[in-house]
Amino acid sequence: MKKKTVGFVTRSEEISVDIFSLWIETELAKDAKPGQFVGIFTNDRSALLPRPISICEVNKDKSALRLVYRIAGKGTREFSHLQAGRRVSLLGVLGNGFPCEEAEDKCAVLMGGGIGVPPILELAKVLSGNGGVNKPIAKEVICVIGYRDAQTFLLEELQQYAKVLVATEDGSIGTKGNVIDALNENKLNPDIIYACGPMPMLRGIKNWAEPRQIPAFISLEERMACGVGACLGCVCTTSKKDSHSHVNNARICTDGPVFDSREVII
Amino acid sequence: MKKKTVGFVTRSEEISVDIFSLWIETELAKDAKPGQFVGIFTNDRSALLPRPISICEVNKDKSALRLVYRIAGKGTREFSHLQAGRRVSLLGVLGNGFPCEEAEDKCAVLMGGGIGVPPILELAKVLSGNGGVNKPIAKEVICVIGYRDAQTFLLEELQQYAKVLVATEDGSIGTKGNVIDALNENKLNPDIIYACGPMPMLRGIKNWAEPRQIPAFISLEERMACGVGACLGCVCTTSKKDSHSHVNNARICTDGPVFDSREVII
Amino acid sequence: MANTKINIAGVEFKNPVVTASGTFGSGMEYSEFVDLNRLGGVVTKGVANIPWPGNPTPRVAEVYGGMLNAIGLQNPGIDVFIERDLEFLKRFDTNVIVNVCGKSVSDYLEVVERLNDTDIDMMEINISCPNVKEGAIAFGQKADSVFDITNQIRSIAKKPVIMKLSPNVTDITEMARAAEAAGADAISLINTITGMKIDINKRSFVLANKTGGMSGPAIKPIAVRMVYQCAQAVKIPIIGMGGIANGEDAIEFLMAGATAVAAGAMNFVNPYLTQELVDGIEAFLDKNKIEDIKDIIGCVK
Amino acid sequence: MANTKINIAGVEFKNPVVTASGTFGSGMEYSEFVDLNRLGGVVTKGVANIPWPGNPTPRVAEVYGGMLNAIGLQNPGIDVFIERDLEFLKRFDTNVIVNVCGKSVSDYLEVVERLNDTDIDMMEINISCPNVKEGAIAFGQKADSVFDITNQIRSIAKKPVIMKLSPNVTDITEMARAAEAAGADAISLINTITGMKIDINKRSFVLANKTGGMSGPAIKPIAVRMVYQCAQAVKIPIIGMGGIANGEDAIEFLMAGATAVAAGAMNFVNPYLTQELVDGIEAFLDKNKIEDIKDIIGCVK
Repeated sequence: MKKKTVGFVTRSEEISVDIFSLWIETELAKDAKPGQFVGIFTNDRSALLPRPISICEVNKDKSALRLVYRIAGKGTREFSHLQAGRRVSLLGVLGNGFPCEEAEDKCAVLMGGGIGVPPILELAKVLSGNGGVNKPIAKEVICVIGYRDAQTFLLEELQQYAKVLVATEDGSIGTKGNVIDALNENKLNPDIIYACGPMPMLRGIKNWAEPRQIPAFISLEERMACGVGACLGCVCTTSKKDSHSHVNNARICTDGPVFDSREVII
Repeated sequence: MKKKTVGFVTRSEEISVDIFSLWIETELAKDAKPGQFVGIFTNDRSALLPRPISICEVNKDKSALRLVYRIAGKGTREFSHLQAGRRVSLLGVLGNGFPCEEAEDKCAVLMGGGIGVPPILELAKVLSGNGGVNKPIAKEVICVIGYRDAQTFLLEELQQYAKVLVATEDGSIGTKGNVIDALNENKLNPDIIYACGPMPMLRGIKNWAEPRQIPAFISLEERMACGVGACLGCVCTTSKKDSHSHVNNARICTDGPVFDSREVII
Repeated sequence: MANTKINIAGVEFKNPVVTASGTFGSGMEYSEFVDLNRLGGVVTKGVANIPWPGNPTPRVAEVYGGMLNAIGLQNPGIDVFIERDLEFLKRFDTNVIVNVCGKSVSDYLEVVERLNDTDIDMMEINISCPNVKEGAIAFGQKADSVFDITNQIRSIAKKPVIMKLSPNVTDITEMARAAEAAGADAISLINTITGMKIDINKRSFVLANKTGGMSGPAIKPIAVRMVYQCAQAVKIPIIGMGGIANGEDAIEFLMAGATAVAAGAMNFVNPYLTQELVDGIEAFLDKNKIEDIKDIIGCVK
Repeated sequence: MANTKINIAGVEFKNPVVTASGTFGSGMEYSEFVDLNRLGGVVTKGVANIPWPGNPTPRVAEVYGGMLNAIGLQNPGIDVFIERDLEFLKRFDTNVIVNVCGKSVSDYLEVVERLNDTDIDMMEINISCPNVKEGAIAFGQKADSVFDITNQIRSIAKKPVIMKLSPNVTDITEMARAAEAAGADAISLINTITGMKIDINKRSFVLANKTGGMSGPAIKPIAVRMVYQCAQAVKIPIIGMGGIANGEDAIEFLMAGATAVAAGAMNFVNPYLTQELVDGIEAFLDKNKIEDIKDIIGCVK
């Protein structure tokens, strides 16, 4: 059940240049899954729409969500000033999330690029059975993560749950190039791929995975308004008729944000 | 010289129901006179215009202004949540202020009604030579103050500087009725009147003073935009040609807010 | 408790709160947040004779105090709509008002005919969506076109017809009068105002469609003015909308002359808005000891 | 440093920043806050042939993200204006653009003739003030009236003529084309959009005039859209305005096709705004290594 609710900030910090990590205590945590997102509202009445931000970690014990975001405009700039103890209005939980069950007993490669890295963390945690604490879902979890340069974030945290390969555009860490280059260089043979990142990266993954018959679940982004599937603002073109309008336009906020790469034309 | 500047709240408290007192450290204090006002800006981007609020006290030593206001809308409601240490944007000092020199060696009656009481406090202080600490300007200072009921405010503070007579609408304190009733009941014979309050009160004072040939300086209010005389939003009808437009419409924010009652048609 | 019932063209509404077309889907999405039974009515997203894919993305952009949209009326067409969306809405005790869109008069007439055989309560004709290019915009921006399409629809419609007016006109009262003269049972206004946003860093339009329809609190004063103007110009009831964010805004529209009010873009900011408007209107009436909502409709003149 | 000089009808501006008529008096009040020498130009408050008292109060009201005004063009008339305000403005190294208002064509022509003999740089003709009832509104809302008044003024004016267009029209490009066809040297837009605010507790209009012209950031997307539309429709330069609050907003208008930009209602919120626009535009150009401001004018199409 989706709701708009008030959460309490328990921690906020800058973890890389203009990249912030925010822990929020909220009832929304109890239903949250990797790949889902929440809408956060600003206190600025000139900026009314909820900002969709993906869930980076879920702590069910503390009923808390972690959001990691980049400052991209006045909304996220305002969030960056949030301090522990402050209240924040949230809409959630939104979106379908990654289909974790599809990784059962498989070698899952999790690919994240830039500000697409955060949702990969919770996914790695879940697929790995919390780094082996519980029974893992996947047989093997490998993360392939791309950054622009050596200013990484969440890297050590990912390493708690999975083997992590890194690509950087400037070659300062790991493979010089993008995540596909890292995939090739390391001769990975995934049974299944999960990915979140910029459109060119997702396009690259789609084009890499499909000829190899490897299922790839990719998380898409688009400018959103309502976040709940009513306004039809955030659609993506689908190869088959979508369930809502039957016009090959699926709603990213509700039918997605995660799609089987074969379902979408990007 | 007018400016828009940032002040620091040093104290904020509710002094009566929905009436708040706010001390702000600001460079504007050095030029401030009784009867002048400042524009305060909200942090709410949906409410952009400065809120004109009259100056209740000036502390030149601490370079601080005291503003006392009633919650009347979303701007003043926001101000009521200000706490010591917070910054606030101010435009000032605005308006002409009361002509204190006119009271020289006279019996001055200062009349304030409701949320028109605050500017009377600084005026009483100045005309009385800070309650006799300095050489007084006026020979005698008497305040006649009107409230709705026993929920008074600033009353004890006024008594530091002047004899204070009170009128209440419900008769719970002092004269039952308005400030004119108190004036009559106490058989006061002012040489000069200064007043601030609701329009019916100012109209009453004008009608009382003029036949008696007593100069009355009244502080008017009107919805304002710029506060500096540019937009011509806040005009009042004058008996003679105004200096700006020559159309018998003076600008309350700059030609006023204080007018000789004989100059204005209210 | 005050009476909040109103009547538009013989249809009784338990209260004057409805939804603005396109901001509430066909009710399903927001039924997770609000009890549709509490609303005066649900106005559906526009439906055409056949499925429409809508415009390319980005389709939405935030602006100061509001948003722009250029959805382009994506919809599944009347077949799916009747089978699925109408079936869903029937479960609730609220008026169902179906918004009809088209690219030609015959498109509209086709949808109207299909709706004639359903048990919907009213239909609202969108002659003013600024995002549909092929002639549709002209319908709502010229008085003779408004008259003509209203007249044709009215002559075949078996349900009360609400004409939804565009604010992108010199004189909205001309459009209101034309609709009334042609037999419209009611008018609704305002649709969105055409706006534009440029991304100065990318040096491009934010919306793929270049322009979009603006909605949200930013446009409320324009909407209130137009509702007031139309209320002075015509006798048929008005459904007022444009930036309504709380009960006080709703009261403002009622006082300006609207018989009902619609929650639009602010549903996206506050998914509980429609229900809160019902509560807010009731609270205002009770606080001010107003026994019947009709006493404030158009009370400011 | 980038070149910020622009040219409108042969008049050189040191930068594209001017003031929106009615929001800056005749410069005197804001000269306490900004150095007028730094501005491309000062557009004065509207001046008529005789003093105008304006409307009753309240004349202004705050709305979400902006304000309404119904000043009614209070002004001292052309005599006092020339003697006092023009004398004051002459002291500064900035273009002086005098806004002209009137209730009849002959009113306008009288002011234009008086201004012909002064050394002002340009005149701007206000045919679009929504607060002046006696026919003035019609000038700006019908293409043939726009053509006619432009033509008559142009035939006697000895200074470049800017026609200020109303946004309260179905198609602003018609007005722009009419002005151009009649010989206007430039157009400026948008004037305010007619709005209304009701005080629900007092059950009355907030403004004595009932309606007022809306300005402020709330209307910016509408203004940008209209500037863009006009830039595609006419070749004469455009002075763009509507809710500009910072340098980025100014850049947005330039990219939409404005050759110059005006600061309006936001002067009331930030009295340093005009100067900050000059700085902001320069900073944007430098940061993006744009050598000449002309390279971004109308660059988004």
